[in-house]
Amino acid sequence: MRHMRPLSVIARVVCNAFAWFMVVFGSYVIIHGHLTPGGGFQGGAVVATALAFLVITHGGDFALPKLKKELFIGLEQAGLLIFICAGFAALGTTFFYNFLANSGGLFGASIPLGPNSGVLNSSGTIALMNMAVGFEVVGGLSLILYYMLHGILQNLGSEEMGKEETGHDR
Amino acid sequence: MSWTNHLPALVVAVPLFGAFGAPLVSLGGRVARNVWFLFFAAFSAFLSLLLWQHVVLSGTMVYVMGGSAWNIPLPSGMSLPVRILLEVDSFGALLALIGGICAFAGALFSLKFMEKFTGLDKYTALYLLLLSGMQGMVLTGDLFNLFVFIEIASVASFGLVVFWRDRPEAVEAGFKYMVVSTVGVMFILLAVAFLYGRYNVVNMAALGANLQYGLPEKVALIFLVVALAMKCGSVPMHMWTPDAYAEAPAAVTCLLVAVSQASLYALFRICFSVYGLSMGSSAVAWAIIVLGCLSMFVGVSMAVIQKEIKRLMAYHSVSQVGYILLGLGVGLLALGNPQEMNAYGMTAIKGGIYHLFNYAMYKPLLFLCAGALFYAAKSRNLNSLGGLARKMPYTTVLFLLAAAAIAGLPPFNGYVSKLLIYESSFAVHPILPVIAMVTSMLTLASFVKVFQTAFLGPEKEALSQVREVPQSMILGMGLLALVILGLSLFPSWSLDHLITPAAEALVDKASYVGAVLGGGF
Amino acid sequence: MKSKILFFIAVLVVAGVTWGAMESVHPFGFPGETPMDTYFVEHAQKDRAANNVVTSIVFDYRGFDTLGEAAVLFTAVSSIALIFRKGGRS
Amino acid sequence: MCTTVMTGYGFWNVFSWLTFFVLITALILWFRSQGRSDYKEDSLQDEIFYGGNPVPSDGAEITVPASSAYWGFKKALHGFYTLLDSWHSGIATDYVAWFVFTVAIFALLLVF
Amino acid sequence: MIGNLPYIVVGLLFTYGLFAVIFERNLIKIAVGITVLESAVNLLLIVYGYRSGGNIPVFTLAGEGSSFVLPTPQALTLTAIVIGLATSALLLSIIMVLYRHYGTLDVREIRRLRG
Repeated sequence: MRHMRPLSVIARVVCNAFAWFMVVFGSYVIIHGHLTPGGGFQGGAVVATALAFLVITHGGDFALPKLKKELFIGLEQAGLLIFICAGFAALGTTFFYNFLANSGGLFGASIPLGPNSGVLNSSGTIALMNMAVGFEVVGGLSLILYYMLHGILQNLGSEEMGKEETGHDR
Repeated sequence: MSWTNHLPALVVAVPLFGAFGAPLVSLGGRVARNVWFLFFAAFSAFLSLLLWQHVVLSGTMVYVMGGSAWNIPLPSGMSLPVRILLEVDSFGALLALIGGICAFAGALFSLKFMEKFTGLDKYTALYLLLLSGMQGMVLTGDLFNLFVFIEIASVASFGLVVFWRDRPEAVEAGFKYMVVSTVGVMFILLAVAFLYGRYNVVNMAALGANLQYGLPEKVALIFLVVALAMKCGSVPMHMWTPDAYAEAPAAVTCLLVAVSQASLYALFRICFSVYGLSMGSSAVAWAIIVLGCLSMFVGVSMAVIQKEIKRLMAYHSVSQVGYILLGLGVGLLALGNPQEMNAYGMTAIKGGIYHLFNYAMYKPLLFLCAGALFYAAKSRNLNSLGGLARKMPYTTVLFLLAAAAIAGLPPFNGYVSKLLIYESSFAVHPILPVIAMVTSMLTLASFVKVFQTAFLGPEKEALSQVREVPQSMILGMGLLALVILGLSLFPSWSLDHLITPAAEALVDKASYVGAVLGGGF
Repeated sequence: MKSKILFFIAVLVVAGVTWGAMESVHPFGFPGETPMDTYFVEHAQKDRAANNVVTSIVFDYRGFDTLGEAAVLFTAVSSIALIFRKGGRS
Repeated sequence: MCTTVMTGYGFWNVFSWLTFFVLITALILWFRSQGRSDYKEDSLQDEIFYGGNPVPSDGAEITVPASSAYWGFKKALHGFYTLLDSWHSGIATDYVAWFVFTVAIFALLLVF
Repeated sequence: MIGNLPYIVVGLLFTYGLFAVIFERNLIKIAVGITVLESAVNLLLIVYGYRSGGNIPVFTLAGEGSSFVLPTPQALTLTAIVIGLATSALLLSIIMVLYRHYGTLDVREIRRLRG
C-alpha cells in the first residue's frame, strides 16, 4: 500500500480546486457537443480525467475506498441503454433514425442555415446521444481506472489475492 | 411496411441490447441472468433464421441505418450512398444463420459448464457482444463499419480468452492474440483510409463500382486480405489460434470458430464483391490458394503431434480453414472466365461455402465435446484421459459423429464438401487435391488418436468418479449434431437451398453493387 | 538471427509499400472531388439541425459506428472487470 | 433425386452408400458368426495377456500415453518438425513479425 | 507550403510502431508501439481529410464563406481513437496480470504455450 502515497499538499489543494472546473468543463463539452468542437466522448474523457487527478494526488489509500463502483456502473449502463433505446425508438422509420430533429419538441428546434451562434435545443437525437455517450464514457473510463488501481493492489499483495479460483480444472 | 424489413438491424442490435442489459439483469440473481442469456441467444438465432428465409425468398436486402426510409440507399441527388448500409445477400444471411446456431448451442452448453465460476454477468455480456460483433461483420455493407465490428468481436474475444485469468497460460494466450490481432486490425484501418482517401466513400458496393486498380488499391487489397486471413487463422499467421482456442472456455471457442468464419466471409466479400474482376491478374487467387495449402498441411501436421485435446482441435481448425481458402481461391481464379467458371469454378465455390458451413457445425461440436470431457474428467491432457466411452456414452457418440465428419468419412457432410473441393481443384493443378487428401488422412489419424486415448482403453483409477455431463450440455451439443446429420443425409437439398444461392450471390458482383446503386452496373 | 534480418527487411518493404500507396492517393491538401463530405456539410444543418458537422456524422449519418464504438468501450470495461475480478467460488 | 450431388465429374449419393454399408456390415456379421463356437466370456479365454505378469488394476499403467502415439511419424519427419517448432516459438513479437512478413511477401508478389 | 511532409511523418510513425512491436522485448514498449501504430493510422485519416485553407467543420460562429476540411475522416478517427483507447486499456491490464503470473516483462520469457 505504501506505493500509493499522496502527493504534496500544494498538488492536493490545487487539484481539489481544479477538479471541479474540469468536471464543469467536461459537462459543457458534452452538452454543447452538437454546437462546438467536442462531444460525448471528449467531454466524458475530461470528466474522467478529473477523477484520475484526484486519485493520483490524494493517493490510492485515501481515494480508493471513496470510489463507488456501483455509481460508475450505473452511469455506464444508463448511458448505454439510453443510447441503444434511442436507436430502437426510431424503428418506426429506421433503426437510428433521428426522429427528434426539427420536430419542435425536445432538441427539436430548427436553426438558421449558414454560420450562426447556435441553438442549444436543436439537432434531435444527436444531443441526446451525446449525453448518453458522455455518461457512458465517464462511467467506463472511471471503471477502467478503478479496476486497474485494484489490479495494482492485487499485484502488490499477491498473497492476499493468491487464492486461486477453484473450477473444474484446478 | 412490415417489421421484417428491419431484420438486418435487429439481428445486430438485439444481442447488443442483451449485452448492455446483462449487468443490470444479473443483479436479479443466477436464474434471471441465465434466462436473459438464453433468451437473447435463442432470439437472435431465431431472428437470423428469419432473416435468412426472408433474404432467400425476396432477394438481397439493403438496410439504410438512420435513413428516412429503410430501402432508399442513395439520398436525392447523390450517386453514392452516404449513410451506413447493411447489405444482406444469401451468403451473408447464411453466415448469420451459422452464427446464430453456434451461439445458441454454446449458450445452452455454457449454462452448466460455467456455473462454478465468478464474473458470469460480464461473461454473459461479452458473449452476447461477441455474437453481435460477428453478426455485424457478416451483415454490414460498409468497410469502416466492418472494422468497428471486427474490433467488437476481437475485444470481446480477448476478454473471454482470459476468462480463467488464474491460469498463466490463458493470460498469455490472450496477450498473444491481442498483440497480433490489434496490429492486423490496424492494417485493415489503413486500407480503409487508402480507399477513403481515393474515392471519398467507404461503402463496399460503391467502392466496387468505382474501383480502378492502382497502387493504393493494390496495397489496400494486400492489407485487407492478409489481415483477414490472419483473423481467420491461416498459416503463417496462425500461431495465435491454438493458444486462444485452447485456453478459452469451450462455449467461447464454439463462437470463436464462427467468428473466424465471419472473417473468411469478409475476406471473400472483399475479393469477390469489392475488387472482383478489376483485380486483373490472378496473383491474389494464387496467393490465397497457396495460403490454403500451407494452412491445410502445416495445421494438420502440427495437430498430429499434440497431446492436449483442445490444442489438437485448434490446429485442426487451422487446417480446415485451409480447405475453405483453397475452394474459394480456386473459385476466385476462375472468376471472369465463364467457361472455366462452368467447368470447375462454381463447384469450387460451392464446395468452399459448403465446407464453411460444415466446418462451422462440426468444429464447435468437437470443441464442446472437449469441453464436456474437461468438465467431467477435469483434464485436457490426453495422457491422463482414457476409457471414458462407457462412462460418457452420449458424449462419445457425439464426438464420433463430429470426428467422422471432420475427417471426411462418408457418409458425413465433411465428405461431400471435400469431394467438391478435390474435384474442382484437380482441374487447376493436380497437386492441390493431393495435398488436400493427405491432409484429410492425417486428420483422420489424429482423431483416431484422440478417440483411442480418451474414450477407449481400460478404465483409469483417477477417472473412476467420472459421469456423464448434465443434460443441458448434451442438448447444446445435440443441436449441432442434428444439423450435421441433416447436412449429411440431405446433401443435395442443402446444396440447392443453402449453398447455391450463397455461391451465386458471392460471385455476382453486379447485383451486389446494383442493389445499392440501382441498375446499370 | 537470420530471421531477424528477414523480418527487418520485411518491415522495410511494408513501410515502403505503405508510403508509396499513401503518397499516391492524392496530394496533401487537395482531396479532389468529395461528394460524400460535401453532402454532409450541405445537409447537416438543414436536415439534422446540427451546427457541428462532425458530431452530426458521428451520431447521425454514421451513428451505427458510434454504437459499435460505445460497445467496444463497454467490452473493454467488462473485460478489465473480468480480469481483475475477485477470485473464489460464487 | 433429392439426395444425389453432381460434382461435375461424378456423383455422390448418401443412400446408395448407406445401403452398401449395411450390406457389408451384414456380411461382416455373418463372417463373425462363423467363428469359434467354444468361445466364452469371463473365462480364461477373456484374460489379458500381460507378458505373464499379473495385470495391474489401474488402467493408467497399461495404456500407451497420447504423447507416445505416432512416435515413429514424428521421428521420421524429424527435420520438418524441428522447422515447425522453430516457427511456433511462443514469442508474441515473432507472431507479429510473421504477419508483417506475409504482408511483405504479398506486396512483393503484387506490387512489383 | 509543406508539400507531402505529413505523409512522411505518418510513414515514419508507422515504421517506428512496427519496429517497436516486432523488435522490442519489453511488454510495455510493445504496448506503446501498438499505440504509436494506431496514432499513425489516425493521423493518416486526418491528413487525407485536410483541404488547403480549410476551417474546422463547425458552423457555430464560423466566418462567412469559409471552406471546411472534410468532416468524415474526423468522425472516423474519433471512432478509431475510442477503439484504440479501449484496446490499450485492455492490453495494459493483461500485461499487469501477466506480470503477476510470470514476474517478468520480457516477452521472450512468456512462452509457456509453444509447439
